[in-house]
Amino acid sequence: MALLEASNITKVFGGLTAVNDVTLTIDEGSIVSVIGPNGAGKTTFFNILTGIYKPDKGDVRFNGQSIAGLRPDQIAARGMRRTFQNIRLFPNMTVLENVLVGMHTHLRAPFWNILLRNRSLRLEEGKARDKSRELLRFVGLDDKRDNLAKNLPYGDQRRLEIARALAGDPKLILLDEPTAGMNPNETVEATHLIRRLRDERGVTVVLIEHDMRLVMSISERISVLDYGTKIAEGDGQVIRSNPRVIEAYLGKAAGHHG
Amino acid sequence: MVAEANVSKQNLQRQRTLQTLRTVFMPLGQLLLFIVGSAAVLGLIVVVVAFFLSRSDPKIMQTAIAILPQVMIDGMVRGFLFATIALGYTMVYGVLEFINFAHGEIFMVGGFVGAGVAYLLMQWGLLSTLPWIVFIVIAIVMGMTVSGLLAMATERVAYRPLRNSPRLVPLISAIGMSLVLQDVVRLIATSSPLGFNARFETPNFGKPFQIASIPLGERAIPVQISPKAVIFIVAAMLMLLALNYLVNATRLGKAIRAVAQDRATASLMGINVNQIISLTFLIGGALGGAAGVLFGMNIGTVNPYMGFIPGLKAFTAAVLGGIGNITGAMVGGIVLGFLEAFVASYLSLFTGGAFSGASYADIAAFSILILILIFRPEGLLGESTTQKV
Amino acid sequence: MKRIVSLIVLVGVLMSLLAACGSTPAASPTAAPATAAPATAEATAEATAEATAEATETAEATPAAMTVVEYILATAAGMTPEAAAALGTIKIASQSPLSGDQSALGTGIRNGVELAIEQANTALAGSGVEIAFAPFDDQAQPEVGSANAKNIVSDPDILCTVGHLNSGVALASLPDYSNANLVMISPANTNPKITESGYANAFRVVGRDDLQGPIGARFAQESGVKTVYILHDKTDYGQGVAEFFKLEAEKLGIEVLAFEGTDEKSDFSSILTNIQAANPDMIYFGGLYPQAGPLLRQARDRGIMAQFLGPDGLDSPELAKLAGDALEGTFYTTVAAPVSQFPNAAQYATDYTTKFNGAAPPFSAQAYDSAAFCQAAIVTAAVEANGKPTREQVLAAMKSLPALSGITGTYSFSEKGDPNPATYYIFSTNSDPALWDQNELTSKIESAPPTE
Amino acid sequence: MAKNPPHTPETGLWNQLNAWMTKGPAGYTFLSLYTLITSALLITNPRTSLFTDIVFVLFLLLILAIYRSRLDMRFKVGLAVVALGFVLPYFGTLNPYYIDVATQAGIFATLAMGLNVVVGFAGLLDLGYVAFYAVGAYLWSIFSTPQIGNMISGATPVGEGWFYLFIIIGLMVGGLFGVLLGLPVLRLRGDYLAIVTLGFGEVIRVLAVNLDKPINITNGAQGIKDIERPPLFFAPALKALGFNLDNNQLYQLFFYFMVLLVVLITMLVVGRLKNSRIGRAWTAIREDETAAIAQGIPLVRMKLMAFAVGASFAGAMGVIFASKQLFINPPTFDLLRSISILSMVILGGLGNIPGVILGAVLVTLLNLQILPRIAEILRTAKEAGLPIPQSFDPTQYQRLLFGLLMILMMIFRPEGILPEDRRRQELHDHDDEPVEGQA
Repeated sequence: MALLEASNITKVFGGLTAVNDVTLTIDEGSIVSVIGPNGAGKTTFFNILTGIYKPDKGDVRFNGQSIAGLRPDQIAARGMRRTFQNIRLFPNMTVLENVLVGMHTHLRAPFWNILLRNRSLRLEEGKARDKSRELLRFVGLDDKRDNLAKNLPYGDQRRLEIARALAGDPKLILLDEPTAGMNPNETVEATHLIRRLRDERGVTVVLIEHDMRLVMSISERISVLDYGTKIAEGDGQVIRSNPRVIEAYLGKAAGHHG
Repeated sequence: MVAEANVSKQNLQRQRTLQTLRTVFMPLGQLLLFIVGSAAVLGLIVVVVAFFLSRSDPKIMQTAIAILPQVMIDGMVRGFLFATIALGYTMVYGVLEFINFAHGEIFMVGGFVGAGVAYLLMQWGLLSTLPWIVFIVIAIVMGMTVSGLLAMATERVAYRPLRNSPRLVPLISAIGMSLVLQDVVRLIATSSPLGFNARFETPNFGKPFQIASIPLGERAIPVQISPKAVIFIVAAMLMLLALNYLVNATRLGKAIRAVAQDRATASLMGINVNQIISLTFLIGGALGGAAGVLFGMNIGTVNPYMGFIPGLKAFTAAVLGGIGNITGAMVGGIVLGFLEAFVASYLSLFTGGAFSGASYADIAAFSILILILIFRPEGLLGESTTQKV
Repeated sequence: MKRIVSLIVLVGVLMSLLAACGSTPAASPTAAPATAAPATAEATAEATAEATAEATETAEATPAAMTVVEYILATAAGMTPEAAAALGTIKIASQSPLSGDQSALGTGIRNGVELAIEQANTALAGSGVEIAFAPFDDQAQPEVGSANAKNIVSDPDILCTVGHLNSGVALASLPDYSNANLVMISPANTNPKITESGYANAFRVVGRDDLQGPIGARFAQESGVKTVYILHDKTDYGQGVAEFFKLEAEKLGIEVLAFEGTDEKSDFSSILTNIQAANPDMIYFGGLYPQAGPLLRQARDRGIMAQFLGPDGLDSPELAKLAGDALEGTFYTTVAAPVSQFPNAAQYATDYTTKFNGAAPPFSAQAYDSAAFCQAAIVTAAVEANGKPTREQVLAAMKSLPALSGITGTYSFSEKGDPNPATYYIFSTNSDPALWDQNELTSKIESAPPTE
Repeated sequence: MAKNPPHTPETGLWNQLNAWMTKGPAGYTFLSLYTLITSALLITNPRTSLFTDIVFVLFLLLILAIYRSRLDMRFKVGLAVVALGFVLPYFGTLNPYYIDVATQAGIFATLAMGLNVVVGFAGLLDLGYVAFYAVGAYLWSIFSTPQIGNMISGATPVGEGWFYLFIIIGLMVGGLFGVLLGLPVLRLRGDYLAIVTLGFGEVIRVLAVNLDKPINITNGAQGIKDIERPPLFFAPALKALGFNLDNNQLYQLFFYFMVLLVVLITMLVVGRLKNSRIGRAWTAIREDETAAIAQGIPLVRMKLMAFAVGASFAGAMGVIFASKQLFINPPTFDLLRSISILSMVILGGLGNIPGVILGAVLVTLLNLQILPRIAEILRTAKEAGLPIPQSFDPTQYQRLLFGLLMILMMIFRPEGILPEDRRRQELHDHDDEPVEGQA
């Protein structure tokens, strides 16, 4: 069943068409990768899905409903969460607080309850804390929960971002280059973690990634963007042998060396 | 071959000169456009409102039209005041993204230096014998030097140690600096012959230029501009030109722009960031000092607290025009000046005296600011920046 | 022995009082009894205000009453050595803005008080009476003033306060002084509310807006003014006096072309454009000299030649310094008498300049007088108490002081604490700061403060 | 570019001493003795003097010492109640000055906490905060005095008993104005926001000056006097207990306790908000708007809420302030006041509630007590022959000192006296304490 259907998405900045008529369908419970050379429009595409940009054309349906006109916070509240290419944690909040912020949409305590700090609030806060701890254990950060986020090592920051995204009980999680800047060991751990996201928590995962080994090893489907256009789609086997994909990648590489 | 190369070199040079001229003079054109535009728009509004009101009292229309040219001149002069101070704000903001709250005081110091120079010249009996242009040049150069160095010194002492702190920290330091400067100048002024309220002596510039004379009833209302105001406007335009040249056509300007874009990268490119920031303060302070001298000369008095309100207004003007943008600062100042002059002159006329125009000029200025920023959050000439995610 | 001395002093004081009374009638016939015009104010009963206008040069006789300093010396001479020894520390406080943009005026007040105390201490050197000075900065902020007032009140050595510059600050501080029965004598607050709010401890040695404004209006009418443009500085002082001027001017049939307020301090071009269009015979400016100076200069530069009238906030040589030749045709109303009648004022101006560098701003001489009246009351109370007096005793002494002449005029206090009767003078200015105290007296109006 | 050196951890003699004095039996003894001695000195020296000034400051520092100490909560609360609930008010009956300073410090502490919600928590720079204070103050002033009759002809002032209701109304109207300001400015970034809020503050002040015409709403520059005070319901009880106090003393006590109560409530409310989903959302917005919105935090609603909550405290405090002062006029609500509240927040420690309170108390003390006293000492020294130029009277240059202090503080302790991060770090060092320690 399709969890997310992006159909004929187009986004133009000034004269530049960043995303051109891209259609993408993501089935519930799958792991999908979006790949492409730098500047291919992948992050812009993510930004459209999460509501940060409004598409000039096309529609996004999430969980059967159109979300194209919604604000980012409304989309996040419906169960689509993301991480950022350049990590965007809340640097001066603790690790635990970062996860609690991710839980914002699930906390319903009315203003007066907060002021009175009554039983129902304490109950809710307690539950939120327990759940945050559980998520931190899931990503392996529970022992660092009282550190400030900015003091975490790089790899931990990536994992914290994932934990924060998970805090909103998302159906779909968009990971923007989750292993960028990681060493091979960390990348292996991250691959493992992404797989566990789906296997243990049933979250559908879409990721933008440059590390082909990782992409090939965990993705069930791969879409390739180049110059804002989707040039190929399919499983690893199909993509590896697609001539246009090879051209897009090698052409670019050749351009670099020349 | 050689000749050909020479020709193309000459061509290139000519092209470059043209380019430079364009970048330097285009803002002046933009500025004139805004002056004419604001005057026209506001004038039109006045005429339309007066037309509707004149049904009940025909005198309103007469008076409104009769004072209109003078109001426009008032607005322009006032606008140039805000504009010249705003230049310094915008320079510093452009480079450091920091509101230099003490800039109003730098402006005030310039005014005091000018008054001091004039006082000394008068004591020596030179004030009436020197050609006026020499007097103005001496006063402005002195004012620029002292204010520029002072601004540089304040940066060194109060802002540089805080450069990597959260944004609010240098702001508070600047507010502290503003209090300190006010009182230090007061201390110096009250111990000197100038006194708290110092008179700004000037050579006799003569009567105001009579531009026209508009009949109102049996009388004629003169349209005039004082020679001092003309000097003010000319000097302000020269300042804009010079600043534009400096920022857009010199190596120093390129370095300043580079530091403004990205301090870390600029320093990697071999630019001495500290030095450039110091120079930025020097230039901004010197502009403020020149504005102070011109303002003091125009008004006739200076006092240690005169910088605060014009400083605020100038900052408003800088924001209105798009802070960080040099022409924007000028344009913002002009628009603000026109607005205040129009409200001050017309509000009580149009409301039959119920609302005193001069009292509501501030409110009008700030309301327009809020309105403009709602529809153009980046200011009149500011570039809209899409946040990179 | 003690009794004999005090008896002698008492006799001496009475004699001089008699002499003073004797000389007053001698001087008054020379003043032309003039049109009695009722002073108007919201709270003023028409009949109570008897005004005498059109003083002539001949009115300048020597001041009738004993001077404050003479009084202080005479009274202090009656103090027993034991009483003098028992005085301990006695302080007079001053409260005025010493920082911020009103500090020029506030400092003038402070300096005036300091000079008065210093000179009195020198004069009293042998008598064992020495008074200390405690200046406070009210920052022109009501709540700072009231906090300072509590500070002052909690220091039992302070027996009298001179203050404030802003009537808003005074009104905020008066409850605190009043709770402690501490005398507050104001050198600058012309706002009627100061003495109309029922505080028994409030005094002033300046006129009232509800008299000063109307007297200005009457002067305007007499000088043939048909139309007036009223400007004020949007402060309680400037707007207050301007409003009273307006009420009276309208009553007298002068056309008020506009009533505008501005807190603009330097560039008056927009207002001047309107004035030029309105073409008034007179501009009335309710405000102070730092604004009036540039306003005048810019107006004259533009060729606006209307008469210019303002309240006592213009009474400073600084105005002449700032405005220079533009002062032509400028008048101000004040209760400070001309120097020809009170020569000590000239001495004061010199002393001030010597000690503090710069001319005395408005209300500074009044501050000097306020402090002198404080001293007079304190010394009187000390003689009565035969030792350190209480604040209540100082208050009582202040109320019972005879008419004494300071450097700005002869004052006794009405039931409410207003100077009684106040003489209002209208001066025309001259443009040389050094000759400010020779400003020409144009008109003189006696006016008793409202009593109901 | 050198980074500011990180603050050295607790080493050195002073810190060891500090640690020893705030823990264990030594701590109990020390704090008890401290309270006892300063209280005794205050009560036996009620006259305003340099000595009493110093003791008073030391006495107030006690509260800080109590807060910083690591002793039994019951002991800490008990000591604070004794000091603020009994000693200080009793001292206030002996000397009206110090308790007024304490009351004003409390007023500013509330304002600073309110502004801290906007600037410290949500990261929205507000330079016009005093406007909300003005709204509250004018609200009660207009409705409790005959001024209401000038505004609406025939209307009569509400009775004194309405005071308490008006605190609530002030709270709500303040909040409403906060939303009104917030709505148009939400799209603006940092410095644009600063200038617009500054403009808003000025507009409110200028309106207060000018709205005596055409309808007299605020009485303009003349201000409003004889503002009503609430009935002294507790006077008979005090009398029965044998305290013979006049009305002024009673009112001073009343406002002291009233302000203290509001400070406590504000602390509680702000502290609870801070550690709730709302506070976390504000902090998230401050740290990174884009990331915050990606967590489902509604930016507009949360920013508006920050403006409203911050403004409501100022509105409520305005009502109390007007009633305490009896007289208000527009200069009280000028830009400098906004700036000085902001400086309290930043000097104390942006975002940290105890820090902000400390900042407010310190700046108020400096302004009303310490700087005047220093100036007086300098003046006395000058009279005694210290070489200070004739034209320099230290009483006139308190602001200069304040400005210098601001600059020096920012250079040497830019994060404020009690910064937020340090506290976190501290908590981390002592993991046995709960994370959400009631701040």
